[in-house]
Amino acid sequence: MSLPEIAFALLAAVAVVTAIAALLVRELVHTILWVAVFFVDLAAIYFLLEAPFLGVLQLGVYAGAVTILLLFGVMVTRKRIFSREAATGIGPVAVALALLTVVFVGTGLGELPQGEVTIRAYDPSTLSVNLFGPNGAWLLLLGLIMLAAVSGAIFLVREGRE
Amino acid sequence: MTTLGPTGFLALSSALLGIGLFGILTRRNFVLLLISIEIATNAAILNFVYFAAFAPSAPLGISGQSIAVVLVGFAATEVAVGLAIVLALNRAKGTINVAEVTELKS
Amino acid sequence: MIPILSLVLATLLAGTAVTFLAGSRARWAALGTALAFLAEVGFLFLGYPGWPGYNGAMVPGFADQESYAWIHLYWMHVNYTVGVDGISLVLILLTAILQIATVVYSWTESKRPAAYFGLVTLTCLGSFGVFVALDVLLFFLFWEAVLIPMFFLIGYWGGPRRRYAAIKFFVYTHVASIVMLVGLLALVFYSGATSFDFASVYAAARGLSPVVQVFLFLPLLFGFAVKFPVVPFHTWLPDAHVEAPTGGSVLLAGLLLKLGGYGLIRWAVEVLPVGFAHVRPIVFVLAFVSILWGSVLALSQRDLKRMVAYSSINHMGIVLLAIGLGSSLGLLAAVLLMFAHGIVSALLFMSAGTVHHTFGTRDIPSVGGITPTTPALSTMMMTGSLASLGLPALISFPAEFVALLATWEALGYLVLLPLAVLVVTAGFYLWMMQRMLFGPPRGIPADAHDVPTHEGVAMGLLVALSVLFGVLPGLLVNVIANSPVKGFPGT
Amino acid sequence: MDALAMAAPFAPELVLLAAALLVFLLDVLGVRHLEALGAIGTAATGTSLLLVIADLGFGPLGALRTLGASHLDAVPAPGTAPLYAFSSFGLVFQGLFLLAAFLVSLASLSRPSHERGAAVFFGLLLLATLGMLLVAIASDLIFLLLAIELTSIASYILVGYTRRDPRSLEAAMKFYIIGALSSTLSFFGASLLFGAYGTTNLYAIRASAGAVGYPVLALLGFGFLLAGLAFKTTLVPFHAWAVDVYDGAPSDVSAFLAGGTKKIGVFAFFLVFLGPVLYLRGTGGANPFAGPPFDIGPVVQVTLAVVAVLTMTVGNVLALLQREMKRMLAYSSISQAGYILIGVTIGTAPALAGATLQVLAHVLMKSGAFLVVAAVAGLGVGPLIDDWRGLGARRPALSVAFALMLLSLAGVPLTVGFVSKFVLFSAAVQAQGLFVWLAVAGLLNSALSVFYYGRVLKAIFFDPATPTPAPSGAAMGAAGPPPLGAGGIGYARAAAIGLIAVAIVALGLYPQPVLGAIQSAATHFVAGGA
Amino acid sequence: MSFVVVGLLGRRMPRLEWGGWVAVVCSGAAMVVGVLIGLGEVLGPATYVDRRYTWLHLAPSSGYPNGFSLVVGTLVDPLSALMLIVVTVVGFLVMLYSIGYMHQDRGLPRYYAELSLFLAAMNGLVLSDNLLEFFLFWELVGLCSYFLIGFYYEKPSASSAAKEAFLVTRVGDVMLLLGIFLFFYEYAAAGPVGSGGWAANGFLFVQNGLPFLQQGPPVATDPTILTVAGIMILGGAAGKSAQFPLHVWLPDAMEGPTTVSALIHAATMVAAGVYLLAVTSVFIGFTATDSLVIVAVGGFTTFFAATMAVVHPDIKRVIAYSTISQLGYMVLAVGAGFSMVALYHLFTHAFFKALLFLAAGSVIHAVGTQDLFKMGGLKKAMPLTAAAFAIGGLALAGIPPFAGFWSKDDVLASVYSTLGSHPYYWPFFLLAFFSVFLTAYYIFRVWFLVFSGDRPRDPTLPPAHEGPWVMRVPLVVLSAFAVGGGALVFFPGFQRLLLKGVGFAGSLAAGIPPAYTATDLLLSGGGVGLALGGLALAWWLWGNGRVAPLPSSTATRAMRNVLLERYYFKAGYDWIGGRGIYTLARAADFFDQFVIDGTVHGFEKGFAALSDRLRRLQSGLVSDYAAYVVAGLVTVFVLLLLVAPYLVGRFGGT
Repeated sequence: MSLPEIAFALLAAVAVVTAIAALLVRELVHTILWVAVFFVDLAAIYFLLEAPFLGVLQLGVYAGAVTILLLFGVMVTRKRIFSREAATGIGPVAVALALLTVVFVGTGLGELPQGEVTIRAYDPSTLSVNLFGPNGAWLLLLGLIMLAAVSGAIFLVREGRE
Repeated sequence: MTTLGPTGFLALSSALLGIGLFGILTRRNFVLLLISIEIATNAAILNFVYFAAFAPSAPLGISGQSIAVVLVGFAATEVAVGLAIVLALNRAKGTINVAEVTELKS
Repeated sequence: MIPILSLVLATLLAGTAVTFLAGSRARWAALGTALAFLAEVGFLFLGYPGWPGYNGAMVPGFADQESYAWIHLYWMHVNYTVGVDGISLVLILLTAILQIATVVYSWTESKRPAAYFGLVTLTCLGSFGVFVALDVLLFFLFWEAVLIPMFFLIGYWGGPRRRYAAIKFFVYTHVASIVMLVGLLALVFYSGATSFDFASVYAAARGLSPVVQVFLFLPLLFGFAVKFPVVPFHTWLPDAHVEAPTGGSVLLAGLLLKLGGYGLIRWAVEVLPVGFAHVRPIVFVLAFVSILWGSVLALSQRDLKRMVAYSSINHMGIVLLAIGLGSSLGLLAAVLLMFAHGIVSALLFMSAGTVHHTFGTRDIPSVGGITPTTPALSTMMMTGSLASLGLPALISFPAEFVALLATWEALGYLVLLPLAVLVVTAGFYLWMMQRMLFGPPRGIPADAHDVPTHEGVAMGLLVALSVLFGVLPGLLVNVIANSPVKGFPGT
Repeated sequence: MDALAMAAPFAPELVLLAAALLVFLLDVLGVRHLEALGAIGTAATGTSLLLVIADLGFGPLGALRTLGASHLDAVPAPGTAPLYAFSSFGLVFQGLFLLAAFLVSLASLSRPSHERGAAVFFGLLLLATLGMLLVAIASDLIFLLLAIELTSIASYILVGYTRRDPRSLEAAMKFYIIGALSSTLSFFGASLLFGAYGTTNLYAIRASAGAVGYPVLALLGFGFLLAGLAFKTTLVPFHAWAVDVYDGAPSDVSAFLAGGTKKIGVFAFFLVFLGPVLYLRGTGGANPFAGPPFDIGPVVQVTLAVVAVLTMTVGNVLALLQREMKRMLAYSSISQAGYILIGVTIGTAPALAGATLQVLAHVLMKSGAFLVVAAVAGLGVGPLIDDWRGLGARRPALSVAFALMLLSLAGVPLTVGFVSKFVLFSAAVQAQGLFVWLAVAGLLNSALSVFYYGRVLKAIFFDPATPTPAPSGAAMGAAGPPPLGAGGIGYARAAAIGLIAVAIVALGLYPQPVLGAIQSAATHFVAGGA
Repeated sequence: MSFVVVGLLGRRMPRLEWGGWVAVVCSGAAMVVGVLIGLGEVLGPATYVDRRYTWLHLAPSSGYPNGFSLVVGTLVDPLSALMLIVVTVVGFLVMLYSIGYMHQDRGLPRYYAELSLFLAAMNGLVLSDNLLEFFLFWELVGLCSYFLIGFYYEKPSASSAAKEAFLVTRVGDVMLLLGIFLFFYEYAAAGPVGSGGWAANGFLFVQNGLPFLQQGPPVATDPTILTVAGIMILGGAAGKSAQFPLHVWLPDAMEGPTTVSALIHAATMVAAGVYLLAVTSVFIGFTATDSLVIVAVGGFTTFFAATMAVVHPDIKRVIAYSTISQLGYMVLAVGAGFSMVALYHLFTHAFFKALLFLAAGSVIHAVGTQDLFKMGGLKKAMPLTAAAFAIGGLALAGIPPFAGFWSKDDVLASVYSTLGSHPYYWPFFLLAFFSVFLTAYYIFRVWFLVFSGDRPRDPTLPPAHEGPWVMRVPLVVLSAFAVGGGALVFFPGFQRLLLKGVGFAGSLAAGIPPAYTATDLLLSGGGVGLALGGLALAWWLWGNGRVAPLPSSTATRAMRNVLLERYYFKAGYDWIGGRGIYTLARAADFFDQFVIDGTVHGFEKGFAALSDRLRRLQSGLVSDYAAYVVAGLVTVFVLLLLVAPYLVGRFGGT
């Protein structure tokens, strides 16, 4: 087992564990913490995959902004922060469904070429050329989405003062 | 040059997807639902990044990373909108437990 | 050439619109429309071979045909194609007669008269359309177009259980239409017809294998059988008839049932002769069951309208039987019988309506001996009943006679069944007459008086017609017989 | 000049964007009259609609044409495929989207003028419409999904737009959660497809469909996409949100959702699944479960067919007993989606044309119906179907219009709903083989649907009015703003409803012009021209 | 010419009292014309005047290379001339009689209208030149009968009897219709005319200017069908002529005015059945089986009806049973192959039976009751009526030289002559022969009950008196016929009428005129003796106004009840018609409503239940919705990866 593989295995394990932990811990504030760890862990995986720009972005956007947003949401609705997660009625079914999905996706893996695959390394400049060049429309669209989201979100949140 | 087998990788991404789905199905707290969705979304992003390696050519592969970048932004935006809804809902109904927001049914 | 058929359609369309908007004068608008319609039908008749006074050569195929492109796509050509032959012409005449009769009968309708007369006119428009349409889609459109006004007529002006009846009627017939539509579409596409026109479908269907023909014929048969209605798809009919207002019942029994017969002849039997030939046993079984079932059930009814309704099932069973024979004699009988039944059942339903509002009930056992109080009504009722049970010199006789004759010719001793049922039919009519018309007066309100003038006029018209065509069936027969019988083996 | 020439084909989109920005700008500047902002929205959607029709090559509007005829249906050179392409089929759909937006925005001019947030309403409406237009020109999976997300996010907010109404917010919440889940699934599917094909360009995928290296991966990707897009299209069992959302959202927004945004899912289905349906033949691949190699195309078709039949049936069955008007309409909307899916399943030009016409019909019928519901709610009538009793006598014109819409939904002839079903099902029959059963299933379902439409008609026209008639516009006028014109409905809304009613009948009688355009577009689309 | 008759009678809208005179005048005119026609046939050579109009026509097509047409027309031949005389003469007399008899009734215009219509239809029937037209008028005649039986429609028994009459004859009609179909389909196609089959030929009695009967008996192609056809035609005749087992309606038909009974239910309409048999016997030549069946029906009915007449207390019903019985004689004769004899009896019977009815009517008119046991001693008050009744009775009983003797004797003699070759006829011959005794007994029982004695048994009866002249004249005229009608047979012209009428040349003409060999004389003597015996018994039992001559022992009482209840036939039919079929119909109705409609409702309920079940899934909890999405996703995978590949692999693509 090569070093990247060992690293990946570790990181993957951490990702899985943190993700599960985030969903299962009883207190929401702890959840946010676990999520933050999860995001950081993913960023590490991106670095491992030779996508440094993405890694940075993940750190900034997810581990930073999103986590803070979530924390903010938790704080504002704080009446419920420390409440126990309501008991779930469909737990076994949910597990079964999730597992089935995983199994089906897993079958797709059987087709992929097994063994080592070389990860292509792209430096951020290539990425930016692509991002603003031929695929610029994606970013344009993202901008529009943000416009809609921001204006809508502000409208929804502003309501309280009326 | 890093080399990495697809098996473990896709196992990770599908596991994350499964965890996300599981969360969406079982959690009642809106914020937890948001988190679950983010976990699943991250699985997709991971896939894009990884499959860049499988693309027939490098120029095609790079778009995988581009997509990942865009998706990260999109996911953040989505979370923002979700939180706006959480806040409004909390104000209107005094709860963010989706199990208590079941006025519309049958 | 005058596009006479389009002109008729336009007349009816305009008439419908004017009637809807005419407010309290709607009945005049409706009557005007009906009369104009009748005049145009007369014109059509004069131009058609077979009618006395026609001096042109007999034209095979359809007369007064018109065709305009309507929906032309790469893969389907739907046209507005109309035309008549003897079969449709006779039924169009029936439409015109019943329209006038219905309008006159309902002259004093006071509940939203504009809508009522508008819907009546619309129903007749639809029927006319069905009879002239020579395009699959056009046919289907008109077919369905009849449904909606009838739905409203039953549902708004009908009796106590009208809503249930209206929905039942609509759902039943709509389901049937849908199955029929599948059949028609399959007919077009499986035969590879170049357009939806009758001529094209007809020509293309020649090339279909017997198996395909059978499979195409069955949905069509089902679609038309519900309209007929054939037992066991008939249960919508008694409810619809009983709950419908009199005008609605008249149109329902007089016209709508004929659509089924006409459709079967035109779009199933003529187009798919081989399939028809294979399916004939089924047709016979259905027909026999209907004949028997209709009359036996009529026997057990207490409600006058319900009784007439079941007798309609019986009569339409004979029509189906006659069609099923697959001979030109049978076809003639079927068309004649449809015309006869249209007139007679209309008369009977009008009688039932008058009985209902004169005596406040249609329950046969609770009213009796009405003849001294209402001689005109009971005379006309009697005429209707006698005509319906196939008395000579009245309109049904020649039709039933030819039908039975053709049945014997084709089926031999099986004719015994419809023959025996004739006795049952006579039985329930006589039973009804004995109870209601004769005997000591029973359940007659003090203020009962004879038929109102307008109703009398309408019914009298039908009585006169049933005598006229009973004595001179040749008037119609020649028209029917001159329509080329398409699709029978050997033609 | 060059930039202008580059931008010209996007004129419809740009008009919308400019209008949206203008609306937000005016809002910031303090101009918050609903009428003013609504007029901008209406004008923008209207203009855009005209531009799209002009681009389709409609003669009289030739002068407005901004998209060169040569760009239309041009096949992009391999490898240089941009993220968007102008197909006439897409333009047709753009027209449909804009029609829905125009109608809703026109009717919304009659919303209560004291209402807050007109800017957000019209601005987001315009942005959502913009997203829809972009969907119709997408040629790239990610572009497509992002455009869908633009519409989705705008509509999440629109659903929750009456912020004080808990029902509205509940609807927004459910919409959001299921929407986000679905988008995640879509993106996951896209990632698998990216893995399987190495590209996200749909035309490239279509072209290389016959040479896919990992068919199971591809199938998984299509499966995820099916689930994700089915959310938008409200296919069973991905439909459950729709009922609650249409119910809880303001009726105008429901009209927009049912009549408008839902249709982007349809287009996305065409775009994504036509490839597999049409071209993934004989590509085979080891099936890890079932043994022998199989054709992907038929497999996808079978799956789509099952989903289509399921959708029709479940939608109809659920609508049967529904007592609330909006929920009934929602279920009927679901079943209509099933019909439309038949078109995709068959994948021939006639089927596509039929489905497209069905979309058009549904735009008219469903948005019309919800607009009427909004109007009737404005008259003080409750949400239950029983509350509508006797409306036929009180508001004959409105009732007749509504009846027309319902009859059209039921596929009764002389309405556009019939023509569309006719074309669609005749395409199914034409395709022969097992597809005939799809037509049979569809037709039987439309028969089933007659039950509940008939029930509504019965309530409106036959049943006597409820004993305590709800307060009419005049009574409300005392408390709120002065009663609206056109008998408490509002002129704009009345105009929109009238327009729809007329269109339903007109297209029912003579669909040739529209159908002609649709058929050539569909033919081009199936032929594979971009 | 004869259309004039029909036309004259067709114009029938008399009003009020003198409307009756209009009808009388019309029928008088018709009688004149009819008798003239008849005389023309009697005096001159037999002619066949046929006029035809196409009623319904199909042009030649592949199915019918010669086309297909139904025609209406009139045919005057000896047979119809004979009937024409009967119908118009009796018709006129009854009309005239009605003026007096019916004068106090409401609804006179209706009466005369219906009676005139009946006469018109009857003439039409007689003059028909084809079976279709025959059938048409046959039904019309039945309709008029229906109306006239139900003339007193307020009386439930009258309307019920009318319905019964219509229904029972309808059974016969249906059989007749089938008989017509059978006969022409199987037979005329291969018949002597054979120019393209029956479809082209229609139902004509006449082809190429000549009646079938002039063209010799044709060859049957399928004896089975011919047999069935014969039995079917017998069924029609049995219905109309009230033969067993379709006899039940005729006694009940006496609910109508007596005049109607006289005209329709004695003289004319009921005879139409015999006429039909006579006509058809000519051109289908009944097979041996047919003949046996006809003989059996006729012979049995003769006896059967006579027994019922023996005990009945209602004057009209007794005569009605007698009619049935006499019609039985005619049917018997036809069956034995002697149509002309049957017609002969028909001819005489028409007059004396009409006479009996009119005389009875006169009595009823006078005393206002039909119950024999209330009457008595009317001889003095109504001498003319008593005489007329006696003449009628004598004629009926077959006492020479009254009309009935000749014809009845002829019937018996001719049947007897066949016994050698057809031994199976023996029992029926004996029944018929013994019926002579019964006939004489029951009719004179009536006479003695009504006329003998000194006073009515029921003192409350009003004093009797003779009717006005319009009632007396017909009695006299008919008495004359009843006395002398039988002797007409010795006129060659009348003979020819009978012989030509049924189309047989001399060799087959046994019995016309009656040939009196030794055997025949013995037979006649025996008959007369039986009749006299019956007469004597009647006198012995009832001759002096006794009320109950016989002790009501259990045996006779039981038998009497059986007879009064008409062997329970009526009850049986009522049970079948009323209870049996009605119960069946109710059961069918139940099936219709709950099974057929129930199935439909079951679908509805099923869908509703499904809807309800599915609706519960819409829980309002968003997690559930998400679960559906994921479940859907999994389902899609199952479909895509498992089910669909299997299906596609199994069925080979779409």
